[in-house]
Amino acid sequence: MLQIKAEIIENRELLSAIYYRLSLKAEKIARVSKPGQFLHIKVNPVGPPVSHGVNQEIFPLLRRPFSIHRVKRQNVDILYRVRGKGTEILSQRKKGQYLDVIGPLGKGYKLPDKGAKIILVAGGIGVASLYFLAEKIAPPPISGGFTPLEGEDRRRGVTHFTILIGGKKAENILCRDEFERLGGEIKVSTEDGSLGRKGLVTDLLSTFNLKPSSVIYACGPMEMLKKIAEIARSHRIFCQVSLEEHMACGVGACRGCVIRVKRERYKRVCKDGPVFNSEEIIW
Amino acid sequence: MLQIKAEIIENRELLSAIYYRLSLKAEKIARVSKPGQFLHIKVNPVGPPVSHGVNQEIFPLLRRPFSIHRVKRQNVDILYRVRGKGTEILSQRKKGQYLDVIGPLGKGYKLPDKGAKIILVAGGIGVASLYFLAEKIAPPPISGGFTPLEGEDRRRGVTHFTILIGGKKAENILCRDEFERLGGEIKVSTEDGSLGRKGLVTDLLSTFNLKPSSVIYACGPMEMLKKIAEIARSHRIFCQVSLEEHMACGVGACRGCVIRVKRERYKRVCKDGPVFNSEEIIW
Amino acid sequence: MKKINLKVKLGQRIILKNPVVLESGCFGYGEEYRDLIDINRVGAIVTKTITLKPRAGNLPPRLVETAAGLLNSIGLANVGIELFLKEKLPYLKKFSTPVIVSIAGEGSEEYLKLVQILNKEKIAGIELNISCPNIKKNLVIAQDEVETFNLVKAVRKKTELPLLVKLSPNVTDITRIAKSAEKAGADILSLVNTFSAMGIDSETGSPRLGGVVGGLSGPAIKPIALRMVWQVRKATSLPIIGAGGILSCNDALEFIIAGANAVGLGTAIFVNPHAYQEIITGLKKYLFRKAIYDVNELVGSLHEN
Amino acid sequence: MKKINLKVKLGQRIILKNPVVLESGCFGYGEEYRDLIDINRVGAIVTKTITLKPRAGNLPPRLVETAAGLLNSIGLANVGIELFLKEKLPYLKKFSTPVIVSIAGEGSEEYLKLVQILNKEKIAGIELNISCPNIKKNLVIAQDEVETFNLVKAVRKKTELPLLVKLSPNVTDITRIAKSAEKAGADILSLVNTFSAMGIDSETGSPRLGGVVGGLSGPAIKPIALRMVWQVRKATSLPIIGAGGILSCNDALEFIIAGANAVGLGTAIFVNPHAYQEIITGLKKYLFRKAIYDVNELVGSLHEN
Ligand SMILES: Cc1cc2nc3c(=O)[nH]c(=O)nc-3n(C[C@H](O)[C@H](O)[C@H](O)COP(=O)(O)OP(=O)(O)OC[C@H]3O[C@@H](n4cnc5c(N)ncnc54)[C@H](O)[C@@H]3O)c2cc1C
Ligand SMILES: Cc1cc2nc3c(=O)[nH]c(=O)nc-3n(C[C@H](O)[C@H](O)[C@H](O)COP(=O)(O)OP(=O)(O)OC[C@H]3O[C@@H](n4cnc5c(N)ncnc54)[C@H](O)[C@@H]3O)c2cc1C
Ligand SMILES: Cc1cc2nc3c(=O)[nH]c(=O)nc-3n(C[C@H](O)[C@H](O)[C@H](O)COP(=O)(O)O)c2cc1C
Ligand SMILES: Cc1cc2nc3c(=O)[nH]c(=O)nc-3n(C[C@H](O)[C@H](O)[C@H](O)COP(=O)(O)O)c2cc1C
Ligand code: FES
Ligand code: FES
Repeated sequence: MLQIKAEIIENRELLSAIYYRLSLKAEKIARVSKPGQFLHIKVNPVGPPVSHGVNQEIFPLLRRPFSIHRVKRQNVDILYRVRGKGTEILSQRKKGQYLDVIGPLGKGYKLPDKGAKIILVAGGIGVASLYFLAEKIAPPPISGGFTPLEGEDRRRGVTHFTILIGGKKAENILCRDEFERLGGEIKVSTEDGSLGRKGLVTDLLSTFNLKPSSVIYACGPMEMLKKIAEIARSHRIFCQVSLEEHMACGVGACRGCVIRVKRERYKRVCKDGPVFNSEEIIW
Repeated sequence: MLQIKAEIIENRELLSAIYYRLSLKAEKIARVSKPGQFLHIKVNPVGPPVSHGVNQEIFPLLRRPFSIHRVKRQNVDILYRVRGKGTEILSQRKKGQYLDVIGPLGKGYKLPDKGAKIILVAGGIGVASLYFLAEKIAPPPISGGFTPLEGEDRRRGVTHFTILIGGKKAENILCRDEFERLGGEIKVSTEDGSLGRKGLVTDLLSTFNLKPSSVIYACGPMEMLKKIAEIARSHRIFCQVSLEEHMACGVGACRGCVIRVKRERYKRVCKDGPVFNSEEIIW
Repeated sequence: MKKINLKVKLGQRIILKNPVVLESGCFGYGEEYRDLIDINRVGAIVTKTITLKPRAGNLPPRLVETAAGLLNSIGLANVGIELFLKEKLPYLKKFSTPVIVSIAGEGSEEYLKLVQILNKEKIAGIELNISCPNIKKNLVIAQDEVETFNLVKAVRKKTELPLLVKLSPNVTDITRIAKSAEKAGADILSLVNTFSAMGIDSETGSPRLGGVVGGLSGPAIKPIALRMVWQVRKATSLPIIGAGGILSCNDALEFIIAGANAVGLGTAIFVNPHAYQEIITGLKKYLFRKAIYDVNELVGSLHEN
Repeated sequence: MKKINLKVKLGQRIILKNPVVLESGCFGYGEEYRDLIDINRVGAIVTKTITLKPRAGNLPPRLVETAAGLLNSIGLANVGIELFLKEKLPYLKKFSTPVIVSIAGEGSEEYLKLVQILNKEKIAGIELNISCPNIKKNLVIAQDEVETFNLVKAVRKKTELPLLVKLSPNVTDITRIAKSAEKAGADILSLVNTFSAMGIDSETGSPRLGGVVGGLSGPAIKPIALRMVWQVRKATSLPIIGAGGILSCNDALEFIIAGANAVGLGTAIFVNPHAYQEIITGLKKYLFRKAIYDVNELVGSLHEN
């Protein structure tokens, strides 16, 4: 975990104009990042406070959490959706500017055992963290600084995975090409049927022949995760979900980002998560 | 007085990088503006409020006042210096964006009688409003939508004026060419001597042969204005000064922007000014 | 399309076309905003607080912008009741919108004199700005239950005009002051006034305000004001004009849901004189979308578990 | 170049290398910020408030960002004194920086038990978080002079450790509470805690916080907190740790000039864990530029006319 001023290498609008991919030069963070971990970013421009007692850091006041989407040598990427003011301001930051970043934070995904049948399920922007996971599971063919899973063969497709991507419309389906390049099997569903199967991604999952040897990794909206947790439960499948909560510290200090869990009552998304075993959660 | 969303025609950095000239398309305001009046500008981007209860208007919260610098057909220009956060944000606004503007506000300069010996004294950004005044006094040769002073000959130089411009360094001296085009006599002083006479602009003024038929119009920092008021007083010269105070409403409603005056005790800079007879003020 | 009702009754006799009120001190005497705000479209207006004698107000500087807030120390600068009635009120009476006159006095005698003068006027109501000190006891009236009760009671006896009481947020428990005002006969509660606050210029080591301490308003205080409105809603049954940092329709909705029958705009007028219209339009859209149709149904509708 | 003194004494026995204190609840148990904050460089730290029994805390959501503010409803989630002493305190004692342990109880018996347990520990001091209700009288201690006096007095009798009292801003007159604490034997005053506040989601009509009402912190409250520090400075002679919305060195300077002997960072830690270092460096530069050389000379130096 570090706090650094990271240079923006790229902040590129994706096809659908509400999604952006931001590349940060952050070598020390890149070296230790794991899939499922996140960055805590101050989206305001870095600069000296102004006179007059009002500091430019005040709006928005808090940092914003974003999953690590990709790590490539010294660069760390995030993939984000413009949602409110913070992400809007972030989308206006330009190449060459600096952002104050803390990371990597949180506990990531537990990597699958050998031979597991891996199913990734992404809702919308949920692809962000799952792509980094997929890279670890099935490293891309050209060795480009990606660290392959320990003891794993570098050849493409050695570890097979399926990814289900769901969204409202075709333009909400991100990263298909990227997952394809990793050799994954890709299934898409959209609510309006404009791409792939019409319906929810959880319906798509239900059509699957799920076995106890399967493992599910899911990231997306709460209702989706809840549904997936039910499916996993009924099939006795090990399932990990990445959750979101509003955060202040991001490092486990403030106890603000808790979710309800079965044993300890509350767990912190930032420190104990954001990835949880779906069984722990009180949905 | 109107509240409009005005399109930015240009927001150009001037030589010295801390000064900008902003042109707004604001026909209705342009039509009724008088020298010495000002605009009250919301520098934040115009847009819908975001979800989550936090509105993007909040930083900076208040409008910022700027003298009308120039009016050309449907355009109204301001000339501004980046001072704090508000002006910094303003400097980042781009052509084609819109700004929420109220104007024209305040009472402007009282125009001189015929035959008066007119002396304008500007400190730094103080040239902004004096240029508009000079245009009225000595309209530019090419008739370009400028309204000449009533009953005034359109030929250049019919009404003679002298302008003294002072600043810290050469790069703080603005608009020399513009004043020259109006046929004014220009004298410059800088504190470091990098342009014109070394010293304060008030020293420059003291070297003048001031007669009771002279009139002085001054805009600049408070200490400069105070000194000029003293000079004017000792020579029994009619002198108008444009003052600044922090503003909230800008229209005379809140009583927040007052300065101390001799009779009524306080006057509002926004409504009773910003231009005052230097004799009224308690300096 | 079903018609949306924005009409709101505050007590028996004040009827607003819509729940948007322009707050005291931020709308001057109305005239200043002649070109920017159509008074006929506003729910009600409250005048700048008027005193018996004209007041020049506090030493400048009187305004400081803070983080999402405005700090002011105007010092009740106003023309005094005499000039107000002669020169300012006639303008405001031209409109179809209720005009509430805010008053303040140093000690209850001054309040009573002001009330007696206003009794002869055709106005919609009187708002007691009780954030002034009781000169005898050197204690701000709105910060003390007994003082509040005594003043409101005394005024109540002298007027049949609808009586509003404007509460100060600088208190331990605003519901106690609210209940005192209610018991003493107030018709409507108005809250909140500004928070006592200050700023320092670290370069000069001096206060930023001529008056040293001033009042904080604007978005910064919204969450606190909202909590107070919610508490007062539960503690009394009087109509409430809720204010404190409302800029947008969303802010207004929060106050209404918390329990405000109407919402007051102060600082918002400076930020965006057109805000009232945006809020009115926004309320209509919201009510239509939610199929509520009557804004009064929203008042105090907070879901608490 | 003359040396700048940033060393500050709070009472007889707490000596800080510099006046920057990390506030209760925002620095957890210290460990969480292990990689980001060098505790050895900070003036002092105050732990998350500890209670007798572990507390799970309030229902989520617990955090809402407001205009220049943070609204929280953590609900004193903590591991309880037993685990705290076993697992958390040992880490903090490794540093050369004074560790102040914040405690809260439901009723004075719990406070006294906690104090008796802490008496055996090598800590720099105990901070009484008195913003909890007195369960018997259902009244927040810090909102009542007598309650404050009684609690502080009772605790004072039981401990020789330096005693800090953390004041709540949700009061009519903070100087009265401050004076009560002083009379009862407090060594140091810490102010302010968060402002009681709330937020509503107008879409769902529900409170934004699981706990409905929470505490507002951050830049939004700075002007009010500053006013309170200034008032308390004039009302008592105790050392003050001033907090409320401090993000930058400039903010810290305002509090020091108003009368704070040390400044507390709460929300700032979340916004920028490195803020403490920027403030320390900034203070040095300022003092050098102003040729003051000793930060203690700046305390309460506000020029009032
Ligand atoms: C561990 C973690 C990883 C995340 N990874 C990504 C990612 O890779 N890409 C991405 O686009 N987004 C991600 N998010 C969500 C992202 O943090 C929010 O979209 C962002 O904070 C919104 O900020 P804003 O200022 O634009 O929106 P705001 O104006 O703050 O709010 C806009 C809307 O978003 C909601 N919201 C705000 N913050 C959160 C939050 N933390 N969780 C849930 N809802 C929120 C608000 O309630 C509101 O409805 C992640 C969140 C967490 C907790
Ligand atoms: C009638 C009028 C006309 C003006 N015309 C011009 C103009 O033509 N060009 C121009 O560049 N500036 C002009 N100004 C000044 C301009 O309004 C301020 O520079 C601007 O508001 C600063 O905003 P900011 O957010 O950048 O600075 P802030 O961060 O608010 O403050 C930066 C510094 O500027 C000071 N300051 C802020 N506002 C004012 C103010 N209104 N008066 C004096 N000092 C202030 C602050 O105290 C601080 O020291 C005018 C001011 C007035 C009242
Ligand atoms: C510049 C200014 C002047 C004010 N003057 C008065 C006043 O004369 N009487 C009064 O009752 N309230 C006065 N107020 C308080 C407002 O009416 C309102 O209660 C307060 O500002 C909170 O609302 P806001 O956040 O929407 O501004 C004033 C507020 C401001 C900002
Ligand atoms: C998330 C959070 C948790 C807090 N927890 C505590 C606490 O346990 N005990 C306490 O005395 N104060 C607590 N506080 C209050 C802070 O210590 C501080 O007094 C307050 O936030 C004002 O300072 P700030 O504006 O710098 O945050 C908490 C504040 C926040 C934001
Ligand atoms: S955000 Fe502070 S504990 Fe998670
Ligand atoms: S700014 Fe309101 S009266 Fe001048």
